[in-house]
Parts: sequence; C-alpha cells; structure tokens
Amino acid sequence: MKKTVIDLLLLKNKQLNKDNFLLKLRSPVPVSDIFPGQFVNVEIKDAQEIFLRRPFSVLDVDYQNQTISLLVKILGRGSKKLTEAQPGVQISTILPLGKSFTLPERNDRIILIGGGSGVAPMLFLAKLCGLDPENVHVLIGARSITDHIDIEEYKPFGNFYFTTEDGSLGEKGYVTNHPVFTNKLNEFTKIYTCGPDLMMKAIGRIALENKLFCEVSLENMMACGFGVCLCCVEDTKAGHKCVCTDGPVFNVNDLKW
Amino acid sequence: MKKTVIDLLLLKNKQLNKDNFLLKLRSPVPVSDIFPGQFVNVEIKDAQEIFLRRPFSVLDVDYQNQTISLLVKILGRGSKKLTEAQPGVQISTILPLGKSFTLPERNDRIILIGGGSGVAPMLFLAKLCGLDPENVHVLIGARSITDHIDIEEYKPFGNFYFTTEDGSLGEKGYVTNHPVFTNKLNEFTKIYTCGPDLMMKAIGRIALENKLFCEVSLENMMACGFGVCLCCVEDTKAGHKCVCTDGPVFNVNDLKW
Amino acid sequence: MVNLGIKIHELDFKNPIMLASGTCGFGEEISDFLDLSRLGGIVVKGTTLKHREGNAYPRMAETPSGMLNAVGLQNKGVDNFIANIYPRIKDIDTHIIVNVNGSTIEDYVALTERLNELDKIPAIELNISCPNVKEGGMAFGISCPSAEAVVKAVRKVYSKTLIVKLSPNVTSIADIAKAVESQGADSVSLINTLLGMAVNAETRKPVLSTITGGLSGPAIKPIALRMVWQVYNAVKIPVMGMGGIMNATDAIEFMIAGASTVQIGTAIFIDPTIPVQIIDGLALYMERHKMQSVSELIGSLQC
Amino acid sequence: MVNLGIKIHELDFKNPIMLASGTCGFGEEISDFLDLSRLGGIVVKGTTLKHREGNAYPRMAETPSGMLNAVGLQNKGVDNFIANIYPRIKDIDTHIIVNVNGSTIEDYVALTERLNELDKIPAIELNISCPNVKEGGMAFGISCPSAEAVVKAVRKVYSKTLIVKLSPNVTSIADIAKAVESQGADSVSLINTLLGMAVNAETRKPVLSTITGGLSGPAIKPIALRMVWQVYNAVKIPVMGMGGIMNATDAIEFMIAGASTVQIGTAIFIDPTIPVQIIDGLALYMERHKMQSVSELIGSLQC
Ligand SMILES: Cc1cc2nc3c(=O)[nH]c(=O)nc-3n(C[C@H](O)[C@H](O)[C@H](O)COP(=O)(O)OP(=O)(O)OC[C@H]3O[C@@H](n4cnc5c(N)ncnc54)[C@H](O)[C@@H]3O)c2cc1C
Ligand SMILES: Cc1cc2nc3c(=O)[nH]c(=O)nc-3n(C[C@H](O)[C@H](O)[C@H](O)COP(=O)(O)OP(=O)(O)OC[C@H]3O[C@@H](n4cnc5c(N)ncnc54)[C@H](O)[C@@H]3O)c2cc1C
Ligand SMILES: Cc1cc2nc3c(=O)[nH]c(=O)nc-3n(C[C@H](O)[C@H](O)[C@H](O)COP(=O)(O)O)c2cc1C
Ligand SMILES: Cc1cc2nc3c(=O)[nH]c(=O)nc-3n(C[C@H](O)[C@H](O)[C@H](O)COP(=O)(O)O)c2cc1C
Ligand code: FES
Ligand code: FES
Repeated sequence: MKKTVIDLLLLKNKQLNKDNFLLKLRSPVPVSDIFPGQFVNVEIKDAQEIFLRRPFSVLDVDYQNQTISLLVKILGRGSKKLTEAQPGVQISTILPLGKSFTLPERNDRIILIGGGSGVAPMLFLAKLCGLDPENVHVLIGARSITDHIDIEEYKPFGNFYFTTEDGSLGEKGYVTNHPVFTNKLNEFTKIYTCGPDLMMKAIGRIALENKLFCEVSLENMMACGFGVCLCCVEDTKAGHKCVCTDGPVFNVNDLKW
Repeated sequence: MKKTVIDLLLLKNKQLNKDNFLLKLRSPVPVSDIFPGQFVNVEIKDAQEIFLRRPFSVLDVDYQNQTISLLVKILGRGSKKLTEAQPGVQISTILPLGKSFTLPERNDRIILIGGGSGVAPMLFLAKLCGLDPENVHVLIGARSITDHIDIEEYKPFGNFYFTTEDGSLGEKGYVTNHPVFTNKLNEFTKIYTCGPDLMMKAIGRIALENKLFCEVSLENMMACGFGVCLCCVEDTKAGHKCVCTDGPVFNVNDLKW
Repeated sequence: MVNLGIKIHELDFKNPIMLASGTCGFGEEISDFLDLSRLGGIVVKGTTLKHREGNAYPRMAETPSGMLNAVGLQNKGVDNFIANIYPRIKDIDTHIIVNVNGSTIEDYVALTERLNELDKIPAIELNISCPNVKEGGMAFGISCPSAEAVVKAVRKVYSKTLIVKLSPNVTSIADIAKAVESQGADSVSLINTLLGMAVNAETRKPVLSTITGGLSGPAIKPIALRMVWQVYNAVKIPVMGMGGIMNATDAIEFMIAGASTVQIGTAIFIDPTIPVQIIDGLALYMERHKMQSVSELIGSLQC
Repeated sequence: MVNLGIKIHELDFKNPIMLASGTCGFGEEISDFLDLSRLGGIVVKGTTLKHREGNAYPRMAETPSGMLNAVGLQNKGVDNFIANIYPRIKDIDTHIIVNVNGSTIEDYVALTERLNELDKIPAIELNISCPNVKEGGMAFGISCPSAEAVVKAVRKVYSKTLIVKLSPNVTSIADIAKAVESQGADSVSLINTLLGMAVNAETRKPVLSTITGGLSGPAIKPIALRMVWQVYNAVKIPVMGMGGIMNATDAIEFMIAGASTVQIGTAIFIDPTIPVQIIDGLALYMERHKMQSVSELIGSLQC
C-alpha cells in the first residue's frame, strides 16, 4: 500500500481501563498491506500547543470492513486529546508507516512478549501470523491487573500468559520472570517483543546470549514518521538508522544492546 | 464589580441566522454592575493558532439568574470556534471590561442605532435604560433580512425600525437613510450607536454637525482588554486612548472624526 | 514551607516571579485580579523623559503561539510618573522597578537621575532593546560599544540596583551581556522581543503601522531559554529570564537554564492571575523535588 | 490559467514552491504522497564531503507552534550521493538543488567541484547557517568576512546558479546578504533555523543531546517574514523565503514581503501534500486578485 495522508472516520472509542483506549477507525479506501509492527501517524486537531503528529502502532486491521484499530495509552496531552475524540469525527492519519515484523514461517514456534501499549502489535501479529495457535505463545506484562487490557478477541490465536508486578494477575514479577520465558525459551524459534525499553532490552540481551532470533519494536521521538527529518535515529551497529523507516522493528543482532 | 478571570458555564448556544449565535452563560458568582457597552474577553480553548482572547460585548445580563448573554458573529477562526461550543462546557472569561454607555436621564428621548453584531449593546441599553419605551427608538441596520437577528424579546422596551441594504426588511438603504434618522434626529436628546466603523462615523459626523449628544462604541484589535498592553489605542483629541479601558464607549466630541 | 527568596545585587526578592515591563501597566491596572504584594517584583511600563504618544494604530498582530506589538513606548513621561503614579504605587509591598528608555545617552542619564530621587524605587531596568522606536532603543543594545557607553553613563549617576535589559536581535547576546557587566550592571534581564513582521495577504499591506514589531509569547520561549543559558554561562551577575513563560514549568525551565528571577509578560494578557499561579507552582515543584532554596534550581542544568 | 513561472538567475522554475533542505530527504521518500514534478524545485538533504553520522539521539523537541532539531547534517557523503542517489532522482522533472555543507572553505569548494560535474543539478544552496554542527556551519554565516570568503571561493569553481542560505542568528541579516551578493551569489535563501533550546524541568536535563538546536515552524514565521523583507530591500539578487510556511496564505505573505520563491520545510512533517496544496492555493489567489504573473506579487508590500 502506498503511503498516504488520509482522513479516517472514528467509529468507536472505547475505554479499556484507566489509561488505555481502543480506537476503531474506518478508511475510505482499502487498507490492504498493513502488517503487524507498522504504525500510523495521527494528527491531533484543535489542541493548543500540539504541533506534530503522534505515532501509534496498528493493533488490528479488518481488511474487509476497511477498519484499523489502535490502542492508545494516555501519556501526555496528545494521547489524552485523542482519547477524547467522539465517534463520527474524521481523524487525519499518515499510513502505513514503518517496517513490519518478519512474519514467521510455517514451522516456527513463536513467543510474543508485550508490555504496556506494546501489546498492540503483538496481538495483531498473533492474529495474522497464520500459525497453528499451539505454536503461538503470547506473554503480556503489566504493572497491575487494572492496567491489563481485555484480549478475549485474540485468545483463539495463541496461548496467553500474564505477569503483573503486583501479582494481581498471572505470575508476579516481570515478563522475564515468567516460567514460559525462563524455562521454555529455547523451545521457541522466534521471539518478538514490543513494550517499555527496559523490558525489551532485558529480553533482547537474553535472546542474544542464547543466539535466538529476536525482533523488537522501538519507540522514540519522531517529527515526520516517513524518513525525511532524520530525528528518530537509533544508534545501530550500522550507524544511525531511522526508527520510522528502517524500523520500528529491528532484529536485536543489529542493535548495540 | 471587580474585574475577574472566571469560568462561565455555557447554558445555551443558539444559532440566530447564518453567522450569528446567541450564547447564554451562567456565572458562579453574582454579576451585578455589568452595564451596556461593557464587554467580556473570552478564551478560545483548544484551537490551534489562537493565542489571544476575543472580546465580545455583553448583549444582556440576567442579574437574578446570574447569566450573561453574548451575540457572536462568525468573523474568523476564533468566533467560529466559539459558536461551536456545546452547552455544558466551561468558558473562561475576563469581565466586566470597559466603560459603559452613559445611561440616559429620566426626560431623555434616545435613539439607539445598531449595525451587525453592534446591535448587542443597543438591545441591552434599551432594556436597561429605564425609560418609557415611547422614548426609546432602536434603529437596526443589516445587509439583508437574512442577517437580521430576532429582537422579539426586546420589542417591549422601545420602538424598532429596520433598514436593509437590499430592502428585504424595513427601509432599503443604510441606517442614516431611515426617516426616523433623517427627519426626526433633532427630536432625540441622545444618540447611541454601535456597529461597523463606517456606519458609526457617518452617524457621528451628523451628530457633531447637529451638536447632538452621541456616544459610539468602538471595536479594535486588543491583546489584553484591561489596559496593560496599550495595543488598542484610538487617536482621540486627547491623544492615544485605550479602547478597552477609556472606551469602548466614547463621546464623538472626544474623537477626531 | 520552602523558601522562595532570592537576592539580586543588594535586593532581596520575596520570590523570583516578577512582572515584565509593558505587560502589566503600573501594576494597579491588574490589582483587581491578584494580590500584587505576593509578587517578587513589578517592572512598570517603559518610561521616557518626555511624554510619548507611541506609534499609530494598529499596534498588534496575533501570530502562531505569540503576538507582535508595536506600542512604541507610549507613556506620559517621568514627571507625570513621579507626580501622579509613583505616589499611588509606592506602597505596594513588592519591588517596583522602572523600565528606563531614551533616544540618547543624555536621556537615559537624565531619566535615571530623576528616578534616583525616589525612595521606593530600588532598581531600574535599563531598556536598550526596544525594537519599536526609531531612535535609541534597540540601537543601543545591538552593539557592544554602544551598550557599554549607555551603561557606563548611567552607572555613574545611579548607585541602586541597575538591571540592563538585552535585545535578542543580535549575533551574540553573551558578548553584549559581558559588555554591560564590564560597565557595572548589577544584573541583566532578557529577552526583549524579537523583531518580526506580519503581512495581510489580502490587502498586501503590513498589519502593523510600523511594518515591523516585537514578537513575544510562547513562540519565542526556545530562543529565550537558549539565550538565558548562554548569558548565564558568560557572566557572573544574576540573570533575569523571560520570553514566553506561561506556567510554572516554563518558569522552572528558565531557572534551570540559569535565571535567578523570571519575568512574566505576554501571559498576563491571557490570564493576569498566571503570575501567582506560577509562584504556587514553583513552591510545589520545590517541595516535590525536596529543594530548600531556589538557589538549588538556578543554573542546575545537567549537561 | 495563471502563469506561476519564475526565473532565478538563469533558471526557470515552473512555480515558486520548493521543498526546503533537510525536510524532504531526497524527494523520493515522499513521492508516494505527491507528484514531485509539480514542484518548482527540491533542495535535497544537506550534503557533506564525507559521510556524517550526525548528532546523538534525542534530536527533536516539540515547541509551541514549532520544533527544535539537532540532526547535525547526517548524510552518507557526496560520493554516495553521486553514486547511489543522483541516478535515482536526476530525472524527476523539477530542479534538484543540493544543499552544500562544510567545516572548512576547502570542504565547501571540494564538494561544490564534485557537484559541478552533475548535469542535472542546476544549482547548489550553500548552507552557511547550520546551527547544529560544531565546526563550520553557522560560524561562516554569522560574520560578513567569513561569509564572503566561502562564497568567493565557491563562486570560483561554480558557474551554475549559486544560492546562499543565510542564518537568522545575526544582528543584521541584510549585511550578510549584501556581503554574499558582493561575492557573486545568484540568490539568497532564508531563513535557516533559529538557535533555541529545550529543558526538561523534571530531569533538569536538556531535551536535545546537543543542548541547543534549530527552531523551525510557524513560531518563527514573523521573524522570517521580517528578514525576507529586510533582505529584499537590501540586495538586487532574488530572495528565496522560508520559515514556518504552512499554507498558501503564508507563502503569499512571503512573496509580498519580497520572496521570489518560497521553500516549505517543517510543514512537510505535518502533511507532505502541503506543497502541492500551496501551488494550487497560490494559483487561486492570483486568479482572484487578477494577477497574470507571480512577479506582480513579489515585493508588492504597500507601505
Ligand atoms: C512507532 C511508534 C509506535 C507507537 N505505538 C503506540 C501505541 O500503539 N500505543 C500507544 O499508546 N503509544 C504508542 N506510541 C507512543 C506514542 O506515540 C506516544 O505515547 C505519544 O506520542 C505521546 O504523545 P502525547 O502528546 O500524549 O505526549 P507528550 O505530551 O508529547 O509527551 C509526554 C512525555 O512523553 C515523552 N514522549 C512522548 N512520545 C514519546 C516517544 N515516542 N518516545 C519516548 N518518549 C516519548 C515526552 O518527551 C514527554 O516527556 C508509539 C510510538 C512510536 C514511535
Ligand atoms: C469591545 C469589543 C466588543 C465586541 N463585541 C462584539 C460582539 O458583541 N459580537 C461580535 O460578534 N463581535 C464583537 N467584537 C468583535 C470580535 O471581537 C471579533 O469579531 C473577534 O475577535 C474576531 O475573532 P476571530 O478569531 O473570529 O477573527 P480573526 O480570525 O482573528 O480575524 C478575522 C479578521 O478580522 C479582523 N479582526 C478581528 N478582530 C477585529 C477587531 N476587533 N477589530 C477589527 N478587525 C478585527 C482580523 O484582523 C482578521 O482580518 C467586539 C470587539 C471589541 C473590541
Ligand atoms: C505589548 C508589549 C509591550 C512591551 N513594552 C515593553 C517596554 O515598555 N519595555 C520593555 O523593556 N519591554 C517591553 N516589552 C517586552 C516584554 O517586557 C518582554 O521582554 C517580552 O514581551 C518577552 O516576554 P514574554 O514573551 O513573556 O512577553 C513589551 C512587550 C509587549 C508584548
Ligand atoms: C529536521 C530539520 C533538518 C534540517 N536540515 C537542514 C539542512 O540539512 N540544511 C539546511 O540548509 N537547512 C536545514 N533545515 C532548515 C530548513 O531547511 C529551513 O531553513 C527551516 O526549517 C525553516 O523553515 P521551516 O520553518 O519551513 O521548516 C532543517 C530543518 C529541519 C526542521
Ligand atoms: S521521524 Fe522523521 S525520519 Fe523518522
Ligand atoms: S487591549 Fe490591552 S490596553 Fe487595551
């Protein structure tokens, strides 16, 4: 799909928990070729002191109904404003942006590890990867049960595991403490992760030590989102790479972790 | 009433015709001592590229119910945004600002001439002046009947006359062409006017020639509205005067017209 | 309670929040809105030796996150200030500072001498950076020799606190700051407005009667912050920072970059209660960050 | 149909709307969004003799109606440009102009000589105004002698259209413009970014890795407009205006103030289709105002 600046119609804006909202938007044109890990850059209209767009990963795409879902966590003014948008408004977006995760192959056995709003591309990938659900393991970490989002819809696509820092859901601790991660890691052929930097780094380093395939989806401060400003660089082994076009998905082997 | 920065609750936002809206706002504190000719400076929230407040004359005050009405004509981005506000929102205002018209005395016979959104303080003055309605004459000019606003509520307070440039309501032509103005002007002891500059100047000059008492309410570009920036000056016989504090109401004798 | 007090030269300010010249009248215009005695100081409207009518209308243009003004130092002159205004404001319990303007060095000196007589004016702010007057004003503030010359002459006749207000319309504001420091300035305040312009595309005329005007407001904050940091690193005298401060966070950023006090300008037009909100916000910030004194904040940038 | 064509030196531009350096990559990055051949010209990313990694992350901070950047001329060097990029973009039907950067005069000259070989690069934009590099860059653009020296040296080896990009971080941009004109510049483009800074009040650290960065976007438009007008009145060579242009009205304002062409920069980040919207808007404006040629607009300010 060609990159395009396009107004999407907000169909639904559902609060999932204190800070997280699910936005469902309809595109006037087909949304083929949007893959897990890619993102959209959203204009925040009518907000004083917001000048740039805000990037959000694609949580899901309904190719048939031409809808795109986003998981928006309130972090600052822009995300807050976006979660206040009422169904019926048009929201200007630029999409699709960035490189997607490498889709697994038929015999892969994968683990997807999401933290915070980083679960978005993980759920999308679980749904889209086309593997036998038996071979898809999704590990989700959060601070507390109240920060968890409902993943009911994605249950059929894999085996789900949870950790919370306070133990209110699943195992207590970080994702890297969960048995599926600590004990079974070498059973997986591919690791995918998206979430807080510290979490991804911990996972990435373990993957490197164990020489496992591991892709991470980075987030940083972007001005354009499509490769012209060179603001969003990650210092990789091959030098500064743009997270918006060379990423956001990187193989840990390429990073200086 | 002390000048204050205060949030008012928008109770009603009624479209009167294509460009004009009536906004009714409730104050959390008593709104005594707001008089015709005074204005409020309104914050336009959540509008990109709007930095300063926008001044609007007070159209009416309900002292008992603590409400203030404004007549807002869409001119640019700020007024447009304001007319889109939904009842229930809080609107930050600074009030009361400026000097009011000199209230007439018991034996006065007055004519109030309003053009465009300048009718607002005229209607307020008609209602508040306390004269026998027989002695209150209100002349309203507009481009066309479609630009006229409904003054039903103010009918009891005086005799109303209309002019439109296209003749679609009342006399065809400008307010200064209306018989009540051309033939009866010397019957009035006081002339008050608010409206487009050209209209007020035409009236003011005739008043000056005829040595009639005449007060006009000026509009210009304001940054603060309460006398600290010195941006809103009118070049009067006594030098630069601030429209926001020395006015907006001026006696034509003091102006260089 | 945290201690917000800060000393500039020999003056103790109860807190670092002041009102900027030209944006708060003489204080009294906004006394309905806030308790002036809560403020660290008030820099009153730019004053000249003689009465000035200022520039013709229009004097204002709104711009993205800011505004242009071309007031041109309208004021009734120092005699009127001393006779009529000073008696009304002298007992406000805060430091009243007069912003001093001239077309020639002699003007500056003569005006300063008059103000020197006033007991309750503990400091003057020498404005060598007004972009809206034809003679003097910014011309003095954009070269080191002329800035030095004014400050030198004024310093001779003034022994109270002498603040010099710098223009941002220069290649190196740090050099100008060093120049005025070398002539005995007790503090520098910055920034004055940036020279800008607005055009009406429909009429093809300038929006302002003077064609160009001074840009203020949040739009200029990044530039002001940079200049405060540069000047803080270049001089030993305390810096008063300003330019687009709208809230406590902005004020704190200026102090971190090196400002000992900050001045609130254009924000007053939007909401004249902002200065006291900033004082409260600053105190809360300091409590939250376990700071005892504002001096811990000043120039605390870690880089 | 109105004629949007405009000639700068010996070059005919199909319309006055160009893309600014550093905000449009090499054009190809945004070819999905717009038909590049509709543009008057594209000034590609700042190029240096050798590969540069640019500054460390973070390189960006959002500011009121603008942004700071501290990219620092990240690029793969001129050899890579010639070998890999030029062949891909040379046949785009618009003027491709290269933005030339150096740390020394020798760098500028060497780089210019390489670009001189390229048939389809009809002009270079000499960037003596980058605020985000330690050596060279803005240092050349903030004094008349150094600006003259670079332009003189480059002019000797370059006979095609030579545009010099000026820094706004100076006391008198008109003087710098006159200096580069005197050494044979065919056009000046302005403004580059204003030096600014952002501080994180919570961490008390600079937001940018380089502490200061370049401010762009609507916030700087009033300053840019003023500088274009000053330079237009000071030199005879055509002026290319930029700084915060977001729509056709903004572009028209710059042309009224004296710009022969305008460059669109930061606006591209918000919406890469803005440049073509501006071309259309300009044509509509000219029709509405019954203008036959853009030359009627250029410098048409009535004051
Ligand atoms: C490729 C990509 C995909 C993303 N996907 C999602 C998603 O699916 N769901 C979601 O909720 N969020 C996602 N984000 C993050 C989202 O873009 C930010 O939360 C949002 O831009 C914050 O805007 P704001 O105006 O609310 O915060 P601001 O008010 O602008 O900032 C609040 C604070 O957060 C910091 N900050 C803002 N954005 C970032 C960032 N990108 N990286 C690091 N620090 C930042 C600011 O410096 C500031 O301190 C993604 C970001 C990227 C780059
Ligand atoms: C004392 C006073 C009382 C007023 N009372 C009313 C009222 O009761 N009802 C009402 O509808 N309007 C009133 N106005 C006018 C109102 O303030 C403006 O229409 C409004 O500020 C326009 O804002 P905007 O953002 O819509 O227009 P902008 O987008 O800011 O401007 C649109 C165009 O109008 C011009 N413009 C804007 N404001 C003014 C002004 N005040 N004088 C001259 N030109 C201007 C601008 O230069 C621009 O060209 C009053 C103004 C003043 C000073
Ligand atoms: C309307 C207006 C009038 C001003 N008058 C003066 C003045 O008389 N003397 C002076 O030194 N600065 C004057 N200034 C500059 C301000 O004091 C301040 O330096 C500048 O506006 C930047 O701060 P701000 O962005 O917070 O307003 C004026 C500013 C404005 C907006
Ligand atoms: C991210 C970024 C990178 C830039 N890189 C360059 C550059 O390499 N060379 C150059 O001459 N100007 C560069 N500029 C400056 C722009 O070309 C332009 O002069 C400036 O941004 C003002 O215009 P604007 O407000 O429309 O963006 C850059 C600007 C930005 C925002
Ligand atoms: S955000 Fe502009 S290049 Fe990545
Ligand atoms: S608007 Fe500021 S003094 Fe009148």
